[in-house]
Amino acid sequence: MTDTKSLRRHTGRLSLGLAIVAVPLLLALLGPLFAGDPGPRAVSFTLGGGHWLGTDFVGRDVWGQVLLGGRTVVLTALAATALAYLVALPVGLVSALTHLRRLEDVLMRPLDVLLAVPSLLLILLVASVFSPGAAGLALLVALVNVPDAARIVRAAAGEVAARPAVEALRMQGETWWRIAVGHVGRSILRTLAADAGIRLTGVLYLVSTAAFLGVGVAPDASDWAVMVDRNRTGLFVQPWAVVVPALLIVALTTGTNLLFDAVLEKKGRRP
Amino acid sequence: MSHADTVAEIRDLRVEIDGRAIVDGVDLQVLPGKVTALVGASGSGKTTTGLALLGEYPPGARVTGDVRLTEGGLVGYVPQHPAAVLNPARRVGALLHDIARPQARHLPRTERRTAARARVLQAMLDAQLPDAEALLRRHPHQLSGGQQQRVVLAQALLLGARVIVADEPTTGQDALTKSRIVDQLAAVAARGIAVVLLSHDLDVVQALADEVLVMRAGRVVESGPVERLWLSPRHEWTRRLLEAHDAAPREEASAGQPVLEVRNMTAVHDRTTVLRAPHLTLNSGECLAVVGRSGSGKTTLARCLAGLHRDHDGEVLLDGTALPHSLRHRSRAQLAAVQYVFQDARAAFDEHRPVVAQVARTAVRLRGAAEQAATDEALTTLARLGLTDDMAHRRPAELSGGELQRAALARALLAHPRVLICDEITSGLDTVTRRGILDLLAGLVRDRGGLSLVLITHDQETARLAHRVVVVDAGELVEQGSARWVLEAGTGLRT
Amino acid sequence: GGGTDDKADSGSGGTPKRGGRLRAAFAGGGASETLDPHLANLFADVARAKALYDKLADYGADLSAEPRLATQWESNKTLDRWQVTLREATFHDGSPVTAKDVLYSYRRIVDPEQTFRAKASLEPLDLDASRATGERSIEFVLKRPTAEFPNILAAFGAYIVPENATGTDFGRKPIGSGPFRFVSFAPGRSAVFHRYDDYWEGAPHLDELEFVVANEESARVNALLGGQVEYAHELNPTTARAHEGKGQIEIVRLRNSAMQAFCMKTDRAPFDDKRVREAFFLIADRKELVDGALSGAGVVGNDLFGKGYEYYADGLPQREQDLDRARALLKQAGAEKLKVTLDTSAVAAGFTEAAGIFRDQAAKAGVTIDVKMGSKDSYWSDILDNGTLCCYRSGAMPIEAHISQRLLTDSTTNATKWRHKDFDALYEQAQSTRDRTERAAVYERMQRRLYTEGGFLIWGFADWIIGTARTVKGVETKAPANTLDWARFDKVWLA
Amino acid sequence: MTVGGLRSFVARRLLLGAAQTVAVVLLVFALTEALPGDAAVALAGDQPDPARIAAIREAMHLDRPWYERLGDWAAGLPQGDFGTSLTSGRPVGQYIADGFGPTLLLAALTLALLVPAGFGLGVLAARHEGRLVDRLVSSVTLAVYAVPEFALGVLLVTVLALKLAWLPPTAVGYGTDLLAHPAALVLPVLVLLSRPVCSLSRLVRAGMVDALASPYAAHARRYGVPGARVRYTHALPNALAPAAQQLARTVDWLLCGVIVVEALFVIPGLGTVLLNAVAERDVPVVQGLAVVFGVLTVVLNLGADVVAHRLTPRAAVAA
Ligand SMILES: Nc1ncnc2c1ncn2[C@@H]1O[C@H](COP(=O)(O)OP(=O)(O)OP(=O)(O)O)[C@@H](O)[C@H]1O
Ligand SMILES: Nc1ncnc2c1ncn2[C@@H]1O[C@H](COP(=O)(O)OP(=O)(O)OP(=O)(O)O)[C@@H](O)[C@H]1O
Ligand SMILES: [Mg+2]
Ligand SMILES: [Mg+2]
Repeated sequence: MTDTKSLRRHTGRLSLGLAIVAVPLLLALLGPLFAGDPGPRAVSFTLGGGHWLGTDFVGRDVWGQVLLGGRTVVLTALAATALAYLVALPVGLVSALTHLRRLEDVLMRPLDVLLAVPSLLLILLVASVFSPGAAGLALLVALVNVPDAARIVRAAAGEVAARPAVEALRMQGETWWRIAVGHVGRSILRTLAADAGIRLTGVLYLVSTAAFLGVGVAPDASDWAVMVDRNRTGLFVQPWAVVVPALLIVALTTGTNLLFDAVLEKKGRRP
Repeated sequence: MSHADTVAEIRDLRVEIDGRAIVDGVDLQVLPGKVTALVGASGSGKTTTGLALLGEYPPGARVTGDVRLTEGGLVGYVPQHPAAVLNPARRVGALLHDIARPQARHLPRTERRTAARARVLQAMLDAQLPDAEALLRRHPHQLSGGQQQRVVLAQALLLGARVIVADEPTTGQDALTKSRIVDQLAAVAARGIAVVLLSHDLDVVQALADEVLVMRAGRVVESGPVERLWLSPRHEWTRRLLEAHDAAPREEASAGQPVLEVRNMTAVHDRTTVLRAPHLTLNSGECLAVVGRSGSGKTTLARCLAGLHRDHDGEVLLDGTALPHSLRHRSRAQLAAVQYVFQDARAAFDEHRPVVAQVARTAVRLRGAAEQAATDEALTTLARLGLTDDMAHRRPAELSGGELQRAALARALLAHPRVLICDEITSGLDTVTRRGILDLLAGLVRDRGGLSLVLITHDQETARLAHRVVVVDAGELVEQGSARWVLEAGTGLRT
Repeated sequence: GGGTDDKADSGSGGTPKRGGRLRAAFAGGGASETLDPHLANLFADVARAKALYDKLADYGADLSAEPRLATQWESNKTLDRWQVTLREATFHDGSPVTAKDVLYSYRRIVDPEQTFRAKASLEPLDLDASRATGERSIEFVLKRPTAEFPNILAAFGAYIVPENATGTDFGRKPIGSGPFRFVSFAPGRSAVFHRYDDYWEGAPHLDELEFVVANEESARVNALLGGQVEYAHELNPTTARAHEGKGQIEIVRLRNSAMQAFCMKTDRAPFDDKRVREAFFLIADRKELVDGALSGAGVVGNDLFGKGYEYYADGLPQREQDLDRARALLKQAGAEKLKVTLDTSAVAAGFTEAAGIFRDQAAKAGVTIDVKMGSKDSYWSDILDNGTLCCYRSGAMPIEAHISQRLLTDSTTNATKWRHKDFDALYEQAQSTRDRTERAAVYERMQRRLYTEGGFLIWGFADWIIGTARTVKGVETKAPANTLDWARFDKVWLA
Repeated sequence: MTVGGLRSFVARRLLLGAAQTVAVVLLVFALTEALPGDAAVALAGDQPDPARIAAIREAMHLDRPWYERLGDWAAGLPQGDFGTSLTSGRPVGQYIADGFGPTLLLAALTLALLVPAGFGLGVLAARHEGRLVDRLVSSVTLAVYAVPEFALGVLLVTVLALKLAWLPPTAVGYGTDLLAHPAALVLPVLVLLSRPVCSLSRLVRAGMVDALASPYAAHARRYGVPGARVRYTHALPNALAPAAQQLARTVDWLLCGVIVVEALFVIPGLGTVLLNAVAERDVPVVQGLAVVFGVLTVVLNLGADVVAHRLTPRAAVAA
């Protein structure tokens, strides 16, 4: 294939990703501006009556909720995912790059302890003990994601870290940072991107489940993930209250991943 | 002058990248049972031409011309950097069996295994890999550089290809092994297989080749039967290539102060001792050659000195103070003082960044040079080693094997080291370039006073430049002495 | 709410048919469930206990006590000695139910070493002084005049077990006098019972009854729709709406089953001021709460417990939202810009929803409500003494029991901290009033007081929704949950 | 790594694992203790009569200090005694034994399908990298992953069980003997599979794309090694390390995180036991489960690490 053709395909993919991601992102960013005043409540889970997408589990207008509900999702999920990697990356990279078994154990084994406790249970337990707010929740969700992410980083980085290229960098007295991030981190980008896409989605729903358990945002918060979770009882009577926010989330995550993929591909590979 | 029975043919091949022709107008006939050699300067397009026979081109290349293979013509390939084509997760045995298995397919099911195994063992023998049983169980990274190369050769032999493209098959091999490989390739050719030999080693070319093509800057400048070319080279460039072949031995140098000293070193890989070095010194301004058979422990010795191999007892002293075993614990000054140039240059570069950026970092990190100054220095050093500005700004994958080797040397030189350990750095270079490099190194030793060299090499020419030679045999340092003495009287190299 | 009172009466159609096995799905208590009727706590426990055991009396649809094992009760003039006569009934092992069994059961319940649920309800009984006056007659001595003595006999969990039955008996082979005999039990999974032919009220129609545990509502619905069970207890209003009148399954709504309220602590700011309490009464838009939080499956409340029950003061005007007056009252009380925390939890259906809706309603009156989610496992005990405002609900019980358990100075679960000597006195007066109409008048006075300044903001009464297969007949549609005819499987048959 | 090295690695990790399990138990114990309310409060439910709660507390010996309770419980462990449930008085071992069967069955079945499906899809996508199949697999897996389990469960139940009546909608009434009712297992396993398949296949794809583009894969192809062999024996092992980590995590998730599925399909497994025990503050049961989960996690993660070490043999020799 020639360069122009692949380039065209690549830009196509890029714009597809952008288009898919734009819908939820724009809604999230601009939605609150257009939401206007909440009208009076109606009976929960009804269709019609001036409500475009019907009413939700407490009789609010679903469209209004959709407009309002993107910001928190996007923010908390992104923040929690970013936070998780903020911890997991250094931990995973340090333990992949060190030759001290002891250090690796000190870093990784305690995380295994966290792995042994089901994440939802951990959130439930910690939350009822400390009753955190929205920021605390993001922290908590990030925390339960760290062990997992760290292990994946460690596994992917371990292989790269043993290459002669890393030895050569050491020989040059290169900083840890450049070796770890500039070289190893960069080489595992594809694996990281695949993992991040999945993690982002997992985080979204963890946040919403936690909301239901009384952690973080209010259980009736305007939040797409919370909407999906809380409106499920009405699925057969009023599907839009679940389907629309769920589709937006799907668009958000799929779009993000398409973007990731497209960007990674551009880097190109030479044998 | 097309033959009817050519197994492969290249006509007017032109490979162009970013508007720059790296191979231009090359014609090549590959005849069964004949050895066709491509010689020429490093970066002249040998590998590119060889790969064209396999139908492979650099990504993004514009190719014109014609490459034709006879039907069913399997092409074997022994690449210049063998490590890259050996799957790190598979054992040597598995890598060979994969190729042997389809060939045993015609046999009844019960016999297949044994038949395949027999073929594998035979191929290893043919590729000069004794002690096959032990090697089969190892992973590629557990082999020495030369062993890796021979495993790849064994693969090509196993394949039963009609054409074998051997890219520098003898680099990194000791003289004995080399001669055996030459014999083996000759035998291969005798079986009617066409061999395309890409090599810098003119001895090997002379011994093997029927037809020689001399390349320069992507063009074939001269071609013909080997005897004629050797006797009466027509082109100026061919003449230079052949001339540089003969080098005068170096005069003894006065011994300076000891810089580096090794005491009671025993290095292990996975609990097996692979090297014992009770005592070894390197004086300042001295050039020490380390020779020995492939797999004898030369690289291990070098890696111990460089702090890349931690599993050893004993001490390495720099100016009388012990160096930490691991380079992680060495100070910047210590790192700068002892630099190592990797045997496999391709694996030692970060594939994502331009070469010059990587080379310059040494000066920035180890000598505290400013970013710009470092880049400038990198560019001048690279230029002295024959790499143009344009090449320097490419990524490693876009350079030829020899070019990368020189880049790796430049990277180490930028540290202004006191001890420079070079692991087969001239193996991928043509005689002219090699000569240039060795002269450059010799100049550095002379001018910079303090620089000492450790040259790990199989190449007698290179070894002859050393003041002293150490012979490593099966993990033991057996002979140390003046170069002349060892090379002429010693038994080390030839055994 | 959208009701189908008349048509849901699937019960009375046709003549009962004998035989068959009915599977009923309930939310359960997991692997810790037992069949000890005195430990019965959850609806599933009670339904199972009801199948195996009897009480002396039980509640009718208006929560007045109806005779069961007792045929009649007579009191003395001062209402502190009651003569109870038992009917002729037998336990599943054939032995008759005697006065001794009754006394044993009651003494077991109040055993100070144990913590059985009905202990508090039986507190007025002086069991040491009470005695059997014959094989089937007992004289109960009470600690004080108790006009509502029959309510004690009907108390939640006051089941009659054979004399000397112990905890291990209940685990292995429980024996009762109820309509079904024990067959098998797997805690948290299923319990299988068989028809008891000698049941005093006539043998049940069903051959076999199986209780299965399915905690998730959707699982109960799916099992019902898929024909895996014939009776599903406790469905969501939304589910009911989805399937009502579709012909696939029958939906039964048990009216007035669950009181829904907000509970204000009257002993602390801001609710120690009765103007603030009244303002809150006026803030609530009860219709919106019923529609939103109960999805319309219920009726609005009038700040009084027990709509439709005996003694309910239904002459009081229905309270409506009046934000202006609420604001004025708050202003008078100096509580403008009031901020309150509303405790809620996912402990009961509609809680979190109601909290959110009320928060928005209060905001319109200038009151800021901060909704705080609590742990659902310790919610009831957390809100008993802490906080100022919380979500509350209660199952059906006689109005008298509601008052004695929650609204007297020494009530054990006085969540509104309603402590008024004169109110206590009224209660005592009622309990020592023999005449029913006079007693009703006293209850009316008490309720009037609660209506104007009580701590319970009772905004609705939720339906209890049950789904049955279309073949299931004889399911009573008028009985609120917890009353005699609720989950009463001896009257049910399969068409 | 040599056999000897591997053995000492495993031994060391198992020792560490014991410490980790203790840590898990302590963590879980501390958290459950720190939860508001205790077994007595939970048992009292909506009748939180303080006197009654105090009496229950006494009857359950909850009035003793925490270290004594923990100590007593721990003392029984060496004899394999996990203590007795506070709520029912039955041995905890029995709780675990009862719940383990169904959960293990579900986990094993899911895993047996997950590995081929996840790897198959990942390889398929990687093989057609950048083409339609890849786009399709990648986006569908991602989209399915973004659909919450309950929604998928509802969808499958509605279509396959209620509308078409091919399968039973729940496992109600089948007790623990699920093997006797294989049809009842289909939907739960499908729902359980849906998300791990997505995450696994994406990781496999990512690793495979890199591995298939490597010179060694090209070399194998060049030498006529059949395509399938190149994919599965050459490229796949190099893509496996992160996938193995993910897999270990999935197994762990399957064993304890099947809560949704267990509830949805009424399968009396460990997830249900755990949820109930936490709700009832039945500390001995929670602790017993913590031991089980702790041991499982340690063993599984160790397994994943061993796999990673075997598949990236170079990793052992970093300078
Ligand atoms: N990681 C390893 N594990 C086990 N054995 C190894 C490992 N690396 C090298 N060896 C073995 O140690 C011996 C010495 O290897 P070394 O690389 O030092 O040889 P060398 O002299 O540099 O050979 P060559 O000239 O072929 O590069 C060889 O037999 C090799 O197979
Ligand atoms: N992918 C690429 N992009 C740009 N330039 C390339 C690429 N690959 C090779 N080149 C350039 O093409 C020229 C020929 O490369 P080739 O590898 O064929 O040389 P060679 O004769 O094999 O040299 P050596 O003896 O050093 O291995 C070199 O100058 C090299 O820098
Ligand atoms: Mg080359
Ligand atoms: Mg070597």
